[in-house]
Amino acid sequence: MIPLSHYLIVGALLFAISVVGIFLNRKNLVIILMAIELLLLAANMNFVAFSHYLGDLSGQVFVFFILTVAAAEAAIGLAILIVLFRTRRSINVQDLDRLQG
Amino acid sequence: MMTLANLHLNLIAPEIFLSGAACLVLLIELFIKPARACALAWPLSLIALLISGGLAFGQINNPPLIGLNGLVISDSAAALLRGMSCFLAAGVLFYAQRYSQARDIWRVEYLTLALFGVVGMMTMIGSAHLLTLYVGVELLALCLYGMIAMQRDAVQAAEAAMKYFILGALASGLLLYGMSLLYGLTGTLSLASISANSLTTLLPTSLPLMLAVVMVIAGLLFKLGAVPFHMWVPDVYEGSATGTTLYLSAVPKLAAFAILYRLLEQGLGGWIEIWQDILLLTGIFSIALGNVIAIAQTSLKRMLAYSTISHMGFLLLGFASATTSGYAASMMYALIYAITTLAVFGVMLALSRDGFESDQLDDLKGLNQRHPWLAFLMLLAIFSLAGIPPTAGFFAKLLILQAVVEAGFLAVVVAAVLFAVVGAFYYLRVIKLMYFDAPREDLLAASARGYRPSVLWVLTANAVLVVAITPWIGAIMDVVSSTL
Amino acid sequence: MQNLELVYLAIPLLCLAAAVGAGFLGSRIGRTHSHRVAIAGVGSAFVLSCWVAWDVFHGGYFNGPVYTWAVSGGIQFEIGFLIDPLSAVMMVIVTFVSLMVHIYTIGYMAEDPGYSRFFGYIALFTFAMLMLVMSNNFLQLFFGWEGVGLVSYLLIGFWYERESAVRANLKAFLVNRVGDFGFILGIAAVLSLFGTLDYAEVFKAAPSAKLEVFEGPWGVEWGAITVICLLLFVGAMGKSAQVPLHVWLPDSMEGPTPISALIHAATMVTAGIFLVARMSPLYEMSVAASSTVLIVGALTAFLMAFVAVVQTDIKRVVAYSTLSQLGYMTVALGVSAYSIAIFHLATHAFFKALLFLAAGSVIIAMHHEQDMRRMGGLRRVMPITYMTCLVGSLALAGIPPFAGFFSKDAIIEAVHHSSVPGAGFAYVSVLLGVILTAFYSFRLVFMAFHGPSRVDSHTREHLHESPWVVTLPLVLLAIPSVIAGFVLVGPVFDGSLLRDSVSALPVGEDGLALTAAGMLTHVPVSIPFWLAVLGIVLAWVFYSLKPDWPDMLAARFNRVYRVFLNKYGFDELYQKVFADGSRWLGEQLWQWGDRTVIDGWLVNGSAALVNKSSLLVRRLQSGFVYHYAFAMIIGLVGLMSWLFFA
Amino acid sequence: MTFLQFIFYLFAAILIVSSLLVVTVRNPVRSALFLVLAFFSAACLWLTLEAEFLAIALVLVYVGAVMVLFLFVIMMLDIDIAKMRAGFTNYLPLGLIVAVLMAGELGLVMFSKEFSAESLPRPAGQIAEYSNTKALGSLVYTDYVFAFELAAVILLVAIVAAIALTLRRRPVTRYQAPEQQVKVRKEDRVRLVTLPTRPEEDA
Amino acid sequence: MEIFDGHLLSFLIWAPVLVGALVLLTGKDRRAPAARWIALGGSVVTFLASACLWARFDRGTAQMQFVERGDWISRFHIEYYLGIDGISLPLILLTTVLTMVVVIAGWEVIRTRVAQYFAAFLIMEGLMIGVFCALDGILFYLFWEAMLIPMFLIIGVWGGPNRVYAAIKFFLYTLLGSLLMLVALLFLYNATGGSFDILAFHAFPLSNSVQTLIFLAFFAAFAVKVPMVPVHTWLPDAHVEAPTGGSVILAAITLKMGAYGFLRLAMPIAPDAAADLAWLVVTLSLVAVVYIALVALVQRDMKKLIAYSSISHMGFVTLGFFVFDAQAMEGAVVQMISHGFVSGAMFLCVGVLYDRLHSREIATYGGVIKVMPVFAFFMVFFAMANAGLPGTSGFVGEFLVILGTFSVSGFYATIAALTLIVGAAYTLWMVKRVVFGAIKNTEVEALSDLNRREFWMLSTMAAAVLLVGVWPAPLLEVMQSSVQHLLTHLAVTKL
Repeated sequence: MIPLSHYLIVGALLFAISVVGIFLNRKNLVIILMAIELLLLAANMNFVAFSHYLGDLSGQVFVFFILTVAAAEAAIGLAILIVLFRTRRSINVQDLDRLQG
Repeated sequence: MMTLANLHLNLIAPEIFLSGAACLVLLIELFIKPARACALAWPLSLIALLISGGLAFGQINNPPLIGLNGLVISDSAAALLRGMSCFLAAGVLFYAQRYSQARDIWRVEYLTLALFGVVGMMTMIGSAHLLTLYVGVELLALCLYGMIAMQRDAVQAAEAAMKYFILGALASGLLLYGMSLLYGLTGTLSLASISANSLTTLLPTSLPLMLAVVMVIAGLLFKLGAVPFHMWVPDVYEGSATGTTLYLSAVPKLAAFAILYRLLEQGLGGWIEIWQDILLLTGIFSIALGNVIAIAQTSLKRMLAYSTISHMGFLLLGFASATTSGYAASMMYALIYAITTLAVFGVMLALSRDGFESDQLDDLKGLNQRHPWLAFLMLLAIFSLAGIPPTAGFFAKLLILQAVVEAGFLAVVVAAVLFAVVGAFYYLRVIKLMYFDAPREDLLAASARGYRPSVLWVLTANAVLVVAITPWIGAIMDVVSSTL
Repeated sequence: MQNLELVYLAIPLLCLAAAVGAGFLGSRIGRTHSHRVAIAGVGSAFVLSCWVAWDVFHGGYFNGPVYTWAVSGGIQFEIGFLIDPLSAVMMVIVTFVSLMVHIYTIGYMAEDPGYSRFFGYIALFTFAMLMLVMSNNFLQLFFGWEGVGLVSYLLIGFWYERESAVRANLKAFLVNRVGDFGFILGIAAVLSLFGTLDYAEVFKAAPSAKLEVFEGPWGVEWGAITVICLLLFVGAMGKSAQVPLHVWLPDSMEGPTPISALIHAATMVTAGIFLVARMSPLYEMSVAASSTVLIVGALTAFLMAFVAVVQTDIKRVVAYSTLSQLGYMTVALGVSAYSIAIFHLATHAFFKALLFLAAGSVIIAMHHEQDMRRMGGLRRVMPITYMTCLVGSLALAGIPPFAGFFSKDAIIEAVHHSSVPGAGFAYVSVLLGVILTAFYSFRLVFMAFHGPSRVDSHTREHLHESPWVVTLPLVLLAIPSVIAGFVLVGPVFDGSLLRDSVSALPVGEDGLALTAAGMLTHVPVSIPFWLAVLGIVLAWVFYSLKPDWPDMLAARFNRVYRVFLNKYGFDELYQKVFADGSRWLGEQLWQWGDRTVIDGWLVNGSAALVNKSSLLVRRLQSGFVYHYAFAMIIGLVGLMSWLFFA
Repeated sequence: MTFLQFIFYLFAAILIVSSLLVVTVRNPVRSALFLVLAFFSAACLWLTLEAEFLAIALVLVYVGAVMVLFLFVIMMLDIDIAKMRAGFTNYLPLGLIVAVLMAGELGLVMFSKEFSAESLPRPAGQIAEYSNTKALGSLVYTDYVFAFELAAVILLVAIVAAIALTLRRRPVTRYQAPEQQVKVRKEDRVRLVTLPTRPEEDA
Repeated sequence: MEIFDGHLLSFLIWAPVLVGALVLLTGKDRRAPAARWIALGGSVVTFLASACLWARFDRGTAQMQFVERGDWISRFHIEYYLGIDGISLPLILLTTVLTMVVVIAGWEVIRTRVAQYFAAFLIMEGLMIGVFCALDGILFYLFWEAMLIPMFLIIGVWGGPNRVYAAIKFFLYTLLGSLLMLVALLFLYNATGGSFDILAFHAFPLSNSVQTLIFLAFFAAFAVKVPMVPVHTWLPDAHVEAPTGGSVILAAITLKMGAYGFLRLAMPIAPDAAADLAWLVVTLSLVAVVYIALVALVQRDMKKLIAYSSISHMGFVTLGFFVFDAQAMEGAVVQMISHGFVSGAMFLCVGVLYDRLHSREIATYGGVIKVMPVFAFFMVFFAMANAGLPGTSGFVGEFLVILGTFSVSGFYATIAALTLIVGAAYTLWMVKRVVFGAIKNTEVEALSDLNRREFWMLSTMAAAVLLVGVWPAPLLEVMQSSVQHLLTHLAVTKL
């Protein structure tokens, strides 16, 4: 049998990887967006696991909405990315430094 | 058995109305040329916001009621905050019109997003369930991303939107992760049921609970812009078009307070031990950091951003006292802050013209000689932000401090007031620029008005309100605290 | 006795009215009317004073309030009058001399643009002085005290365009303030000891308070009465220009001569003497205080006499002589011969006013030339001035039967018989003083009026006797200078003059003649008399017979001469230590304390610190989104760790 | 090791490795593809948790839609990958410390007794007729109907925002004018021309 | 009459504020005459109302009079609670008189933004009166702080070249102190179980350590305002840079607010701490008297000199408070009033010169008496009052304070009495260099004497100074029972 904690560990690892991915990535905004998707996946993993072990479907419902939102977020994120690329001709994270101080 | 009656759809009447109005606004472009669509969409939006605000206010004395299968709660606080959010948003759109039009972001889509954003806020305010809360947060966030990026030709706007988006997604990831743990620990997503767990099994010393609470709070603090989740605030404030900045600085604070209240008080109220210290700590750090960095700013918007961080610190302190008066004080603070910010940005918007942003501190030089009345209104608003009597801002701070003292955190209060003195310095600098300095030549020459007369009247009412409510502040406070 | 309260009230108020009339309205009513108003006011005050004096000498006495100035802490502070022989004598002297000076001024100041202002001032002075002497309590005493100080300040600086004059008046005020510093503390001490400021009550309570002490810092205990007496005496020293607070008086000669006569010779400077005499019941209870008074007086008496010897400015000679004579009076106070002190005060008032006015007369004639070395032989052109001046000098030198003889001789006798510690020193001092007094007075007479004329030709053509308004007061003052001693000596000695208003030791029990006649018969065996004669002879030798000797001596004993000429260096010392010193200290405190430490380090420093940290912290806001995310994560991990492990 | 366990560990390993690769590889296209792999593995894990609908949805929504969008954008932007240097090294130590610290704390939580097998045992499998999709569906359309509507709004917002942000009206391009199309009357489109009948000439 | 008395204080506070708002509405400088006349009217009416207050005040009791009380922020029991006793009454009168004078003083001198100028002063008048009337802690604080805004503007807008630094320093200094006071008030609110009633604070027992903390918090606020060494450095800057009217109000009234705070809040609320820490306050006061006087001696700027002299004089006030003696305390209150008139008048005098030559440097002037005899008369008169000459109001306070202090400690009194010397030194030295002497330059020679407006403005002040000096009995009578009551209260330990 697979104990709950194993699923949670997977979720936690995903969480950690995505977080590290967000702040260690210096090159590409797209990858940051992908890391965000991983972050949401980590939460989803938890929800699904808990839902199963609690025998309660509301967790899965939550995941359903997270997926929806994540899709919407990805759409808007990519749209912003395109706008950014059009104005800046770059999606390098390090070029994103006009606003500071 | 689910029936329409026990759904209590009337609880979300403002949301429904506003969503409908937003769709209507969106459709306008189908019938009218894009260039002129806003001429109709704008008043329509304003009216819709006012009506929906009115609808929300209509529920103010209703007994607390949970509806829509436990997803939505409607109590007096919700009614008040929803109503105010609508009115504030109306104010924002009212002030921003001329400015945004000149910058080619004044489009039907923009208005639609603004309206849907308000729907998101109202959802947050009325959430009785983690899911509603999350969806509301995301709805608002997505609208804001869209609104910021709407200024497509501006490099800064895109950058601000991108940063906001990335950090916002990170924050909502944290929030979600925390929620998932909460769900795992309590087996429920309903705030009321979560709260019930505190009475039985779950002790505040439980590590998973702590983690869950920290994660959730991190998500909330991000929305408020409190240290250390504040980094987006200055960049986004500065990068966005001023009208959008106003929208995102003034309006969502009420919702942010509301989710803080819903989640921490109504959901995690049994585990005060965990979150009280966190809020105190982040609160005091926000005050310190916000006030200190604001001093070095040259951009008015950026300065106000840092000032916002410190204000959110005060809000958190009040909340951290974890008493009814503390919550009431925080709510008052959010309301007064929002109204005052509206006035400050209103003046900024009124001053800006085509190609001139009026968002640098130097742009205010000698304002008293150029536009004495606007300068006076700005003065009132700035003193209110600084918390100098007799402005409402003072009472906001007073109530917060009172609550914190009552809760016994005297040292925190002393630290807070010391940093408030630091903060007073940069507010005074604004006054100094307006009143003591001579205007720049180029500004003096170009005296064309950037505002309509009607804006001036509303602006006057708005700014004077900051002082004029002083005699009735007690009554207002009574109303506010009675809602909690 | 009839009720004279209104009269009492009228006396000072008439002067005040005169002051307001002449001073404020002077420019409206014109010069003539100004002096008429002033003279009318002061004249009637004089007449009323005489009435009051007459009444007092027939047993009249009054002690009562005019109005309650304030009530504070349960203590009534009142403005009120005490009319007893002492105040009556003072009132007469003050109003008389003042009247003389008023009349004199018409001539002396005839050309001056500040004519009516001047009348305003001296009438105001008369008012303040009357308030001082008529007071029945310490508060009002202080009022008058400061009032005369103020007018003195204004009058010394009357010619405000002269730098030296405004320097002198500031100096006078400040030195007097040093005295007032003691005085006000003395008053405070009186109040805290007795709970009242009323003379009568204080004196009544004094005997029972003899053993009271004040706790000083570090637990030292001071005899209360001694402290009070000493503090009050500091005040008296300031006003009566006793060493070391004498430095202002010579400089005050910058003022017009009439006020030198009125204020800096006859009346104001004797306020200190009056004060101690008034306080005699207290001084009687403290030997230490009396001894201090005695020694200070003795020092003043002979030290200042030496200085007078080397002065060449005619007014300064008289000024230093005044200092010396005030020393005599103080000596008398020190040996408890209060009535004699007042006696000398009275006679001195007449003859010193006379001398000043005479000097003034000379100065007018000389077109404001004051250096005696440029005078000489004036006796022929100014006979009246000469005669009156001679009378004054004789009186000052103490030649019988002039007024000065009686009073001064009485003082010397009193010192001789005193057993107060320091009396021996004082006796030698006053005897030495006698020679010097006679010497410098006649030095003045010889240098100014005798010998060949050293006046420059231009002035010589205009030399003439002064007008009658100038000479009349001279003559009127000469009369009491001659007879006052003779007339008053009896009442003074038998106590009928001052009765119980001073606590007098009956002097002359052991052999001192008690009457004028007795004193006169005593003359041939009187040491002071012969010393005075010696002084005059010396003066004659040096300044008439062998006019080149003084310079020779001066050259021979240059160092001593310089000491006298430099007035013992008091001025330089004070200038260096107090004036420059406090300014230096102030500058240091300002630059270091205020500007550098408080403003520089604390205020601007903390502001700069905030600013610096602001600039530093804002660099955290690097603009890079990964930094922002990192900050969030660190914050999260930090919070988590804090919760987990704390 | 049961089959279920094998499946779990296999896909868990794939999931972790591929997600690590997502954030480390240089080429964003490869990142996207690894992300697809990660999602696919996650879907498989969810299947072990009897969340069939979500597993399918994950694959459909992500692999089918979101990842295609990502790839589309990556291709469209035509990013010069050579210029994109990895800048991992600078902050790696600090980043790793934080990551380790966080992982440690997370581990501490995951192994706590609240989540232990004793307190939350694995429930028995569902009965055969049980349909995860149906159950979810009935929940979503009843209890969570408000959230469902809101999700619709979110999607609408996403559409509006994405279009408004990216749609450019180039002056050279010819667009449809929907408002004109809607308002069009037949008079605008069809001109009835009354042609004169041609006279028979060759008669 | 009931209604009249019942709202007199409110009238005094709000009438000037409303008139100020009205003045503000006249707007542009072309309507300046209207602004001036409305302002003058407002200030005169307020003065008359305060005269009513004086006339109808019951001198026999230490109870609060003309009390107005009503709920305001009921949730926190913040009340609109006004009332005056014998200590506040003279200060109110001082405020109304000086506002009138200041309005006259600014009549034609202020040429730019006239309406704003007069409005600021009137609004400030109302707020200052509010400080002296408030019996609710928060209300007190409200007026206390609100006063900063108009003053800040007055210094900053119409001030001298270094006005920005001065204005901000003034504001922040005061704010820092007063925020600590706010914390103390909040603490007291919770300690007393929910009341901001100052009189309830007076009666509430507190432990020694709490009293010490509270006292120190209040001390921070009031010491800055008074100001006491070493937190005095805002004052010279503010005074120097402020326009004449601002300097007058600053010196004459706002400093008194600090001293008043000691009497109304710090001392009666924490009497034991006040007694324990009296040594500190007395020491600082004495330092102020001597140190500051020495600093004043070397000032080259007339306003700075007077500013430093103000600090020194206020040292007397705090000294008088903290020797706990009736005479000293009454003397201190009289000193407050007197200093209000005297320093105000001194600043007006400097203003008169400044308006003509636009220099405050002592060195610019010399021999002014020759060309401005009437002015010189006033200048010398006020200088003498500043030096504490008997017959002027300056004497009464100093005298009583020294008397009272001596009965407590001869040593303190001795140091305090040094002011007689140094105080006279710096004041008269300035007078000597400015008024007397030969005419310095052609500019001085061209000076014209006081015009009618200036004459009346200075005459009013002179009359007040003289009246209080010659007959302080009515003034003392008014405060007698209140001071007595306060001392009795202070004598009883709260522990």
